[in-house]
Amino acid sequence: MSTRLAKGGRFLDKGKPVTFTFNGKRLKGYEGDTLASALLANGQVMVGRSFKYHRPRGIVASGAEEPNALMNHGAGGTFEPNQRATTTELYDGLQAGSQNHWPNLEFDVGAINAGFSRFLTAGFYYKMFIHPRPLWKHVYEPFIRQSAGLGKAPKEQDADTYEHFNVNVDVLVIGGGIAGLQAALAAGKSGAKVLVIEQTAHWGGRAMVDEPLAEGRIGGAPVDKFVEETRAALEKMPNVSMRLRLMGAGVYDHGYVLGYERLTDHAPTAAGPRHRLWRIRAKRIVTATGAIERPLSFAGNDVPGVMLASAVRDYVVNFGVSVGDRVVVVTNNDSAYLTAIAMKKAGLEVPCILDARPEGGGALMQAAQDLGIPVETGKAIAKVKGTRRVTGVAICVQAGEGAVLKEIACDAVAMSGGWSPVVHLWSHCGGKLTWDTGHAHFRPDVDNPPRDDAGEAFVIPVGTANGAMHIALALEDAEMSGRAAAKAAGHKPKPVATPDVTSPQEAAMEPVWLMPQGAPYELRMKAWLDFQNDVKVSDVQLAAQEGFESVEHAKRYTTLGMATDQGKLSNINGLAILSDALGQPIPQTGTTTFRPPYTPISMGAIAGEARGAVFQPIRRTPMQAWHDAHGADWEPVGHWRRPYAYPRSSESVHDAVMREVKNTRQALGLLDASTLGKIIVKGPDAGRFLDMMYTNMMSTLKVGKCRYGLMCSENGFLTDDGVVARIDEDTWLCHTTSGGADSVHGHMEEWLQTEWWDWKVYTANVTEQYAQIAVVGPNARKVLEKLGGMDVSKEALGFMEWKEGEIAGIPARAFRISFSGELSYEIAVPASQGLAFWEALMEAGAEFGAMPYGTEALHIMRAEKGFIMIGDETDGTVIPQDLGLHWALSKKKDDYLGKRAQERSHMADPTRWKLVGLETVDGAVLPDGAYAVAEGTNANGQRNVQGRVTSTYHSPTLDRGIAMGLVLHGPDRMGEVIEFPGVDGKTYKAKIVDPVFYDKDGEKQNV
Amino acid sequence: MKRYSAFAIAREGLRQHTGWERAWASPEPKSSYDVIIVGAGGHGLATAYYLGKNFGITNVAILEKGWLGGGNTGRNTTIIRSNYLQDSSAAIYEKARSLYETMSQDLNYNVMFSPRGVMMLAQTQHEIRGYQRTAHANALQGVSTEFIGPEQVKKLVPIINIDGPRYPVLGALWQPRGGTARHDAVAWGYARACSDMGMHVIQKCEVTGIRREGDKVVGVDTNRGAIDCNKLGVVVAGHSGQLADMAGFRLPLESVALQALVSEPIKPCMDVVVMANTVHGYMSQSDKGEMVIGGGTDSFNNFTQRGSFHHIEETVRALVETFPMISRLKMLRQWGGIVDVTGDRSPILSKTPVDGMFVNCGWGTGGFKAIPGSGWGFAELIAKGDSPLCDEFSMFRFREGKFIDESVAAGVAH
Amino acid sequence: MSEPVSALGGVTWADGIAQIAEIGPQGMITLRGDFDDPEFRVAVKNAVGLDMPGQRAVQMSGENTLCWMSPDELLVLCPYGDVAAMLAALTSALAGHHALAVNVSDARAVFRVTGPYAREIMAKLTPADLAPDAFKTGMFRRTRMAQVPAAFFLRETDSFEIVCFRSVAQYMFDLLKTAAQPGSEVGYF
Amino acid sequence: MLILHCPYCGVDADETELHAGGEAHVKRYGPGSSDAEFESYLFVRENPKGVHFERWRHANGCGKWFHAARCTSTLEVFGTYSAQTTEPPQEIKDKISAKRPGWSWREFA
Repeated sequence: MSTRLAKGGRFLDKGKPVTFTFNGKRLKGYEGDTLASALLANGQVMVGRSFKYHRPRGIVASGAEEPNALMNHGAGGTFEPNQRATTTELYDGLQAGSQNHWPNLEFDVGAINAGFSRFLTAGFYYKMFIHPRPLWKHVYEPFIRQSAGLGKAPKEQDADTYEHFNVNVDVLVIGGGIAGLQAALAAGKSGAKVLVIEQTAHWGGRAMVDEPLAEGRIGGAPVDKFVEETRAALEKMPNVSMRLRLMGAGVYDHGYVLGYERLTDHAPTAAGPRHRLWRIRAKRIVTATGAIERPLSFAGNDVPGVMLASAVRDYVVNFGVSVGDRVVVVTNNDSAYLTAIAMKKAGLEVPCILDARPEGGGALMQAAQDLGIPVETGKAIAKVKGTRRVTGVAICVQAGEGAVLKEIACDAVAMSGGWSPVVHLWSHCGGKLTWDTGHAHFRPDVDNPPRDDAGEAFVIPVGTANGAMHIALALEDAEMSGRAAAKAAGHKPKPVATPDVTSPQEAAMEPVWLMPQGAPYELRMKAWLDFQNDVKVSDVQLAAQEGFESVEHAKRYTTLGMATDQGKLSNINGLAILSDALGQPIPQTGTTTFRPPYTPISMGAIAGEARGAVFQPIRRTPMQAWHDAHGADWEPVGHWRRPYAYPRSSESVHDAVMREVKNTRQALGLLDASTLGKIIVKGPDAGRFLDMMYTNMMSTLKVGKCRYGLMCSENGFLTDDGVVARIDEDTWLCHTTSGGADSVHGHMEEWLQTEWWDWKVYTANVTEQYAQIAVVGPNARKVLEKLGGMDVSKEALGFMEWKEGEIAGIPARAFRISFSGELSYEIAVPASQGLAFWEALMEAGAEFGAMPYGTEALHIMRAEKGFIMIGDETDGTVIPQDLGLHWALSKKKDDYLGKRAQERSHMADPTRWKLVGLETVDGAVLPDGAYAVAEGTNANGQRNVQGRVTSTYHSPTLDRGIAMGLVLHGPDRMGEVIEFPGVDGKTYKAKIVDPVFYDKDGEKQNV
Repeated sequence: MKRYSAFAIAREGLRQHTGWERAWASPEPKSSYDVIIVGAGGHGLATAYYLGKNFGITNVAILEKGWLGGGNTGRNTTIIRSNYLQDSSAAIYEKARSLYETMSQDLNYNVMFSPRGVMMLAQTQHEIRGYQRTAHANALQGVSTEFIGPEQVKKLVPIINIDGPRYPVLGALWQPRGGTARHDAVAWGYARACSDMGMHVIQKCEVTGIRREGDKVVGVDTNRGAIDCNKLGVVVAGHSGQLADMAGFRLPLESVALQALVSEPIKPCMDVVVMANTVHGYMSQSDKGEMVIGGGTDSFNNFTQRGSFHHIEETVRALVETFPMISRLKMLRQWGGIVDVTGDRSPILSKTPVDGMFVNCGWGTGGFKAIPGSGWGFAELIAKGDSPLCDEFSMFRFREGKFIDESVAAGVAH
Repeated sequence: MSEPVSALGGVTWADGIAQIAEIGPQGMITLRGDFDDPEFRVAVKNAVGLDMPGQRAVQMSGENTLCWMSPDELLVLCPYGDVAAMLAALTSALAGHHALAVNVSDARAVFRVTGPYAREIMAKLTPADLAPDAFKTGMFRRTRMAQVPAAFFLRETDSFEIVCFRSVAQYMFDLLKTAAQPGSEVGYF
Repeated sequence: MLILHCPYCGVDADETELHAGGEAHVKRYGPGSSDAEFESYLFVRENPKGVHFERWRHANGCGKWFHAARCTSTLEVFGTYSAQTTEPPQEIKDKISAKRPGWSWREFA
């Protein structure tokens, strides 16, 4: 029975009891508890069900490596699945529930899988469910999906907020154990900018538990004194920062590190963000990430109550919790003796220590024996008794095949298979590993480190993370590496005295990958490697037998190490079994790749502040608020939003669009054209430059005149268009499409900086300096004359001319251009007075029937005039020649961007589809994107096509459907009727016509 | 080859699984083969499989420098769809999709093809028009897709936020028979079938040179000796340029990193695959329960199989906005692969300037879904010298300016 | 003529860990030319009354501020009303030189973030190194703030002045408020 | 997550301030060039696994384009330099030679 002890618990504040619930049951704990320690204190050892067989699962570990104790945590907007109980700090009102069972934890229907475990081996799914075909989708897969998965899916919007934080440091120390602190001290004293981060809420790490038990001392004093003094010394240094609850999640190229700070997980009612994702740039990274204890592989090692030896003593020392009254310890190394000593000192019973080593251990074994704990050397566990809780163990000889010598009653087992350095962060960016035979583990190969932008090693592992398994070695290693890191970061560190250390030397460990050594199949199929994913020794052996010899194959075939703990406990044991099965040494088998993050981090933290209002920038024109207030229906255009139409109450969007077109053609329409790009191009070579940028000749444009221009990519395709105005002798103003401004400006600068850098040209993107308003319709001139200040008569300002002055007392530049075919002016005024000017126009225009119109009306009017629209008639595969725009391709120029490309065989191919107008025979509207079919099918059995619709509308002006399209030999087929099958099942017949549907002679715009 | 079946499982279950054979043999290379395929990824193995199945060519070696299926085949987000715009793309991807339908039975290996449906969200007017165009094209290409409205999107994906403040969902292009498959199983299933036909799948065999006599290829040099062949198919995504160099010609390719990530597993909450191109992210839920997430590529050449984290941020940001509930899920693992991208982002399945040598590359971010169709067409190209599925994908199209541009329809690839 | 209105009409916010204010209308001139040309330097000095700033530096005195934007671009900050005159002065002084001077006062928005946590708020949004020893008064930095380009400098200790495009002013304001939310002190700098 | 030193404004720029511009020192072929020349100009790339020269723009910064010499298999950066040149400066080539003896890239070595 696990329970709270009267004494001990250095993390606990017994003055602060807290209440929490588990599966609805109200339980008590203390501030300082983790959810795991509190559950154990309440006798709750079984906490979940495994992934595949739904076997009972208990807490195994005390930290980030925990594979089993995953909880549904919180409720509503703060509900979160798969919360690791061992890293969840307890708080008052915490709600937790176990996962992956139905109807409940004690009785789980899914557990029938366990009954079939004999058949559900590795690779089962690949060999099964093949016939009959439809059953996979409709029966097998749904069943598998239901029984898989772990926690429940959150349902509500996340109630918390998140943020990012960017810092640059000289030395980042990851891990706040004694090695990390010592390394930080050495680096800090050199004046280097140091940041020390620790994932838990406490400094000191493992040594705080182990050394007192081993009676180890640093500088003649207990370890906690050393830790406290070092911490205090670091706190005093202005160049050193220390953070708890901040985990090193990932190491990326060029010294980039992700830090995952959990700010309010332990205090959910506190203000501020829940998590903060640190983006750290460090010149050097010291990884003092410690080591993780390995389980032993014996039959029944997954029964609740079987735990890592280190965890068992952590719970006693840190939380004053015993995992059982009678704990059998089983080990292949000395460290587990500390657990026995801890239990004994806590007044609990240790019926025996099974040491698989024939000779047993060293000083610590002696210490344990002196406490009267029986030690059996060369012995192993043949089998664990019990199903939902350990009831005893059957003992055998390690060297044998599991013949049971005797059984010992116990309610918990503390196991230790040795220690593996935490090499994840070292490996994320390409650090290689080397096999350490003495400790039977992989440690960083410092000769093959991850390298930074200068090609130098930028990660430095220290302490047990570097395989320095004795505290004395760890401190020396840390001091040296701390200095090395500071030096590499450009500082001059002086040696820091490492305090002398007394701590018992451990006897050599002995690798034990299977217990007992000759365990038969019946035992191997009950010996777990991966507790969460249900991978057993027999599974890995089967993978090898079937030829999955690469470690990656074996991993993927068995799912070993693919659970939420990413194999922190199982990888090395699995590798060893695989190597043994392949009859090759472990280093030859190698490891799978370590990928970030070290432990899972919240999506919320990754998204950071970018949610809701600031998910993405929305670009606004000076008149945005007015549009909103007048019922604009918005359309995103790049990051801009433009009014699609202004539906009035009780008016549909479509009706609004129709009204806007009619009103503009018959009276007066106003369009917010501020989003159009405006780029100043100035200099002695500006004309020459624009002749390269545009297909047209721009250098010959007269001052005061405007010209419509086309821009192509160097690959020949039409990319942008707009009106260019010549401002003065060496200055041009180029208009681009909405949202095209930045890319066109970038495009210009690219050519100027990287190809024609000797040309004297400056550009400036002045798009947002101006609010631009299109004043369109028969009454356009009237309203401008009424506002007054500028002569806009036909004589004073002819078509395709511009002039500068004042209108309504506001400085303005008026362009006499038309995209609608109507009498039209585009007026640019300072953005700071855009709204005032717009309102002045609306007010003065009232008597002339002024109404705003949106992008859809704009589109329809340009289509009625047969003007192309970038993005509709073009899609990145269309060249000006396809659109009958030859008139815009200057013949006088021997070069412009795209000219050479347009000479390639396929671009000159006469069978390219060409732009035409399309008129449905019955006046209906052609479906958007419809294709015109031709006879027969192609070699791949697809229906042949001969054209497609590029834009299609109902024209209120002509009261019929009009469209533009690209059609094979289109311009030569005027009057011909072709067929467009719609996805609605109808076939639309349309006549090929001239694309100009309205005012072919352009009389209206020239008045 | 012993067939896989429920009976076999029952039999082996009762005798401690001692009867299972190797899924594929691991032979020593012979001195010569009719055809050598370089690269034992999905595309290479599928090519070999259809050489045998459709053309009876079984004296074939598939050479793999690492472990089979260890490249992008084992690193992608397993999406299968064929709702492409251009005829030549739709043809090869739909061929692939239809072969996926029966792959488990064809290979006697459960590749877990799950035709759960793929939808591409339309979140701007421009996207609506683009996808309506694709729907029209697909109807004529024999690809079954439809454009559906927001309500139906919500019905198919209850966890989606269809009226997000920034980009409300205006509709979607829906391919009901698109879906996912177990990526490793595809490679393993093909390898097992090839091995069963007597082909040699040779792992840890790196090609170090390509031997020619005049304009004709006659074999390859490898770290396990020289091997002769009459025909050579190079299918080594990410490293095609290096192989082309060995043969003395160049390819219009660039290699960049593509990243993906998975969440911790949760109980089923999303039954279809959703791609949101405006905000650059896509997501599906694996049978294990993980949310499988991908996004855009890095924009610089990179052979490290490590990407830049800001792409992960952009993708997750987009998906948290689209699926608010994932905010409190956790990223379990992120990884990267090397993809090679051509000038028009469409693949190359082509003859080369070297007689008898063929290349299959440039799948960019979309290769997995094409594996069987690519193998089918490329096998035909190698066996017969031409294939309707491959014609348009010639490496010489860039010279003529005859591109196959899909960006028209989809912003992000996958 | 009507009064010029800045992007957000001078909105302020102080409910978090720093004061945030949109300031302006602010006169602004983009000036491009050859920094090595002595006559250019003189013209700038005469028109703006400030010496040329060094690389990534800012010159401040009186009502005018001169910012180094790139090796061939300066940004002049001056009272909104002075722009026309200053522009005229620059244009005439630079007549015959290859240079570009253009009014961008209305193309931009300017924000001020003030308070002991100003640095941390900025560091939440930009990759630029904002450690006190790395970014000091007199320095000017063009970079990214979250998803938009921006430039900033320290008007005085604990008081950042941020220049961004006018169209994203609302985004910038919301961004700064988010980064300054109550309880979000980092306590790092 | 690359850091590249912008030779124009002196910033060690985070990748998120930068825009990648593809292969460096590509000669432009216009009208009059052969199909092969034009194809190589637009599409054929070195794409080396190792030493590479490329173009970058300090987009969220001073806005200037510059060149970078970088290893694509380790991401090591050998140096950055002006965009206004048709070949890598000697000191950069020397630096590469010191670290990657025998390297070559197009006509450079």
